[in-house]
Amino acid sequence: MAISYEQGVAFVEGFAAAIAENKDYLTQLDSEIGDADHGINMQRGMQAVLPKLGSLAGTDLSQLFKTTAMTLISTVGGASGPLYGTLFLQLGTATAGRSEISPQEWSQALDAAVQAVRARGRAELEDKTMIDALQPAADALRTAVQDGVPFGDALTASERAAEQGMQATIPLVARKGRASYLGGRSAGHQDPGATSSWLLVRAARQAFAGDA
Amino acid sequence: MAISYEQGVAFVEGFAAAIAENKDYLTQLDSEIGDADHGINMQRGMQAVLPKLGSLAGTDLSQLFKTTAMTLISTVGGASGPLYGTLFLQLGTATAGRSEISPQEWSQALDAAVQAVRARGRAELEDKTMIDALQPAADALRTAVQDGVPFGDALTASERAAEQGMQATIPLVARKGRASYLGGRSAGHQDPGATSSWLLVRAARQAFAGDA
Amino acid sequence: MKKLINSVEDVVKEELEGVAAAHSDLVKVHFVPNYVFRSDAPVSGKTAIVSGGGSGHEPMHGGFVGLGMLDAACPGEVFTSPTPDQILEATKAVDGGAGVLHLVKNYTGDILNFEMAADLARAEGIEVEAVVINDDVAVQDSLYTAGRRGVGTTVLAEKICGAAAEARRPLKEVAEICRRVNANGRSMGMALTSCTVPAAGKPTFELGEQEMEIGIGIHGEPGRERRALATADEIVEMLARPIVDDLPYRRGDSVLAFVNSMGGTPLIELYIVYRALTRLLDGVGVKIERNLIGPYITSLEMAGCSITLLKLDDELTRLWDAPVNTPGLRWGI
Amino acid sequence: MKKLINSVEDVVKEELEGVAAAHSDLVKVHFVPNYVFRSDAPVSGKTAIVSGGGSGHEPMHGGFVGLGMLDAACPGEVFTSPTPDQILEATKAVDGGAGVLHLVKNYTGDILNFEMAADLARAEGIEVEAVVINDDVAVQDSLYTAGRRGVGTTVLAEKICGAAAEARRPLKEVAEICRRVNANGRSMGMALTSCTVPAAGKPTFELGEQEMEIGIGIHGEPGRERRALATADEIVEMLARPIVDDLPYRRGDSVLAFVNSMGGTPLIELYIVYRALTRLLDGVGVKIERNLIGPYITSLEMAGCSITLLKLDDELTRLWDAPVNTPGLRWGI
Ligand SMILES: Nc1ncnc2c1ncn2[C@@H]1O[C@H](COP(=O)(O)OP(=O)(O)O)[C@@H](O)[C@H]1O
Ligand SMILES: Nc1ncnc2c1ncn2[C@@H]1O[C@H](COP(=O)(O)OP(=O)(O)O)[C@@H](O)[C@H]1O
Ligand SMILES: [Mg+2]
Ligand SMILES: [Mg+2]
Ligand SMILES: [Mg+2]
Ligand SMILES: [Mg+2]
Repeated sequence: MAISYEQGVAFVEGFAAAIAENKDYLTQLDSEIGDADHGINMQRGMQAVLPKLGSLAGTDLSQLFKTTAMTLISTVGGASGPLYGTLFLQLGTATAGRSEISPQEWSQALDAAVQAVRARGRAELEDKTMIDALQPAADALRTAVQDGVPFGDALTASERAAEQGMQATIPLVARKGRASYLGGRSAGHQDPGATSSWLLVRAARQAFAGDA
Repeated sequence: MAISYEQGVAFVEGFAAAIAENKDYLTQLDSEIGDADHGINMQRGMQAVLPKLGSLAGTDLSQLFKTTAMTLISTVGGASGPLYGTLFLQLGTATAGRSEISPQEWSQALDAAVQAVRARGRAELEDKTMIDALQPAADALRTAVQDGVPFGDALTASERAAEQGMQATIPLVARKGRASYLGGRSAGHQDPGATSSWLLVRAARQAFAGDA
Repeated sequence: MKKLINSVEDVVKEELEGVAAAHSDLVKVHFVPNYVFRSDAPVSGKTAIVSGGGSGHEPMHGGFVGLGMLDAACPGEVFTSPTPDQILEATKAVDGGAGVLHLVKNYTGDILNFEMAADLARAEGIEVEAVVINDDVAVQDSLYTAGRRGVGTTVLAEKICGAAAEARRPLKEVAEICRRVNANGRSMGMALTSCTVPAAGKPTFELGEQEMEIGIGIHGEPGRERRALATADEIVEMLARPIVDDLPYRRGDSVLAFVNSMGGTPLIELYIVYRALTRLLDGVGVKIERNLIGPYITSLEMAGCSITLLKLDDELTRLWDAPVNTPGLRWGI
Repeated sequence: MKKLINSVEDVVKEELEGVAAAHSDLVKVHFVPNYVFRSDAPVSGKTAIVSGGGSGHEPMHGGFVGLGMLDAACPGEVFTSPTPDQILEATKAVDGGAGVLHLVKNYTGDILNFEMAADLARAEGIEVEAVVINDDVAVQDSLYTAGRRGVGTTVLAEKICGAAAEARRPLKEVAEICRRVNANGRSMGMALTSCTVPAAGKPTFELGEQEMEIGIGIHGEPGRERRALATADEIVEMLARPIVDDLPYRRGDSVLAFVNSMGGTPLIELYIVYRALTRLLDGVGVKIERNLIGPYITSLEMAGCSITLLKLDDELTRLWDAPVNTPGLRWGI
């Protein structure tokens, strides 16, 4: 039981589909505590990624993730562009030359990717950012995989952790990103980036749990 | 039976009161086919006239009307400032040195004043301006006085003519003033200046018909 | 009504106090009667130029007082012509012995008040010439009406005549140049929103989310017609085509293209309008030699724009390029 | 949404096409990746200055490219930071061999994208210094947060550093001057209305007829707090007092006072705000040596204003006065 290149493509395509579906929702969340463009930004980026996937056929997971990263970096802008770009870039580095990886390797790649995003954005847990969804997701996946939980269930646990982390951003007062300018007024609103991160973790579950 | 200096003052004060009362109405009319300031302009002017009346005590009708004229000219601006200023200036000239005048003399003074306004503004009847209220008022007064109609009734006829002239501006397409820029769109709206002119003629009736 | 003001009565007075405080190096402000004048006025031997009109069009006119443009500007109440005594005092204050040009926009109120002031000034022995700007193609011209409004071309005339006067051209020639600018300039404007006269307290007219007014003036009044909201390219077609056809501007003509904000429309949109205008003019073979883009003749906070074209000749171009130093327009110095 | 645009996707592209058509004498525009650059770039031996950020703040930054100010500006989508490749290409295009200053406003997106671009440029052997502007006193500063936003002081820093670079000061010194400007500049802004991001199609927030937002940034986001509508004098007190107390500006200090429109507020109101500011500063004994009044760093069509104070010394004043020739700011030439 492993994650194939095709599943990697399904993951990226699934994330793009989820963003397209939730574009206005993400922008709405960003208009409450940001500048009303998160959905627009992510949509622009992922729509730029899709047409490139075809030409990647026959390459490996690393190429897939790196191409996704470079495309996001050069089309999204904003805070989310470099951050999601960094996340996929690290996934690419962690899967160098591999056309399929094991659940353990995916968990390690995700750990490294989340670490890279934290380093790039200098955000901690509870700063009310995408980290609040990504870190719990990576932690839950690691534990479950280590405990030998079936991969499908591990991915589900990871997704649930991301969702809970996303919901947990609602009461938080933002310390990073635009929302931090609002001070106390940022409390009571769900962080848009944490929401798109949950969509990413969910897309991974949907793509990888296939044969679980 | 004559028009005294006190009645002249009552006329000017009555016009000021009528403007104050109808300020928003006149501005509303001007907002439909002009630039929403006729009531504001006339109010500014007549409120500037009132405090000057006290110091005129002991002078004559000519001083009263000339002071009113100069004050309107120097405080109103817009189209109505010079036009009403010209009207009162001519009333002042026509009553030079007089502390009371006869109904005939008032009718002649009004004729001269309306003529002066027409000369200043180059407006004809049915151009949708104050002339459409002033000219019929002057004509009706002249005829009635010539026919020996009691002065009170003559003033009433003059006021009714002004009111009808004002109402008759509604269907007209403006050829002078701001409303002319609207072309056909100016039809269906009552002219603000014709409306303030009707108030002026009404104020004359109220002030002069006193002992009729 | 949401405005950064203290009281509706004090808007003009306090704005002028702000101007006086901000630009004491360039202009002085006289209060009661109100007028803005060059701090070095009167400039002896120079033709003086006095303009004016209602307030609410800033930077016009007060922002155009200074070297190479106006000698004085007479601001009336918001959208209300100034009074003769304001204009007379300003005329006397800036006359440098070479006479005074009254640069007047064609509105009954402006015409009548400037006429009265000119009569009074001449009675005091000052030579006064008046030139009336009437460039708005939205208004059908006719002998029997008040004629066309004076709009965007006024700004260009003030700059160009100011340069001519600065070059010590005599009053008659400056007036002649002003008539030439008026004869070669045409404008048309549109509104996406109305504006609120402070003393009135509410918008002069109401516009639906999907409506716009085409053929407006600069006093917040409704325009020639109400239309369904359209794209920038379509709007430029509605404004620029009648302008081009009116003079007409012909293949090979060189023009100054002036894209103006009515006050509430930001620069990012003006450049989209300018882009469309360049394409339309390319299509008819008219060359843009110079341009001016920004809020220069406004209707308070109204959203919308106007387009002005001025057919250039070498002299007009030279005068346009000449140095100017005013609060609202500056180059070459 | 009522805007003079053609399609929400093309706003930035078409605006840049308009800029390119309007100002070909001063700037060139490169498309994909998008950046505006001096038509005479690279100026060999001169420190180059590159700034950038989301679009929607016009004339900042593209309107400040030219002699004596920026060498290049990188416009992102509306309110969205530009991407590293835009910044990298612009940096390479204008480097005259003396290194490039990245003048960055403190927003996570701007910081991250400029950081990535700087890394890539350095990898290609270009010397890059980055200075971050964070002057917004509405945001409490702290080690644990993103810190203060970069707002009005950015415009002043671009002008002053541009003059220093034009005078051939080396990169390190230009960067040092930029830090000094940032250290001596403070701003705060307010909104009477929200604004509409074209791609979003509706106002970012809703404000009642009697409400205003105090302590906003420049991205149409709500501010520090919502308050009841107040007079211009009261609003200036709310904005300028925290600014004065923050640095603090002390009796005897000389400042540049910058009163900025958020885009939809017309000049007539800005002068009423400036008047109130002069009175407040008189009260604390701070002298206004220079001023800038108008829409220079905007949030699309938002109505509102911001106030920026910059404490001046002789060098900063000299650099401010030095000639500048850009589409958005021009004097001395
Ligand atoms: N320093 C940071 N670290 C991690 N995530 C961040 C950081 N700053 C912002 N974010 C995330 O980015 C999201 C906003 O993204 P987006 O709206 O696309 O960019 P911008 O804020 O530049 O408009 C926030 O909701 C937050 O989750
Ligand atoms: N040429 C004219 N002759 C006579 N009356 C005129 C003329 N032009 C305008 N008016 C009158 O002036 C009125 C408008 O006055 P007002 O609103 O105070 O001035 P403005 O039009 O300058 O704002 C019009 O309703 C009209 O009756
Ligand atoms: Mg955002
Ligand atoms: Mg009016
Ligand atoms: Mg008026
Ligand atoms: Mg953004």
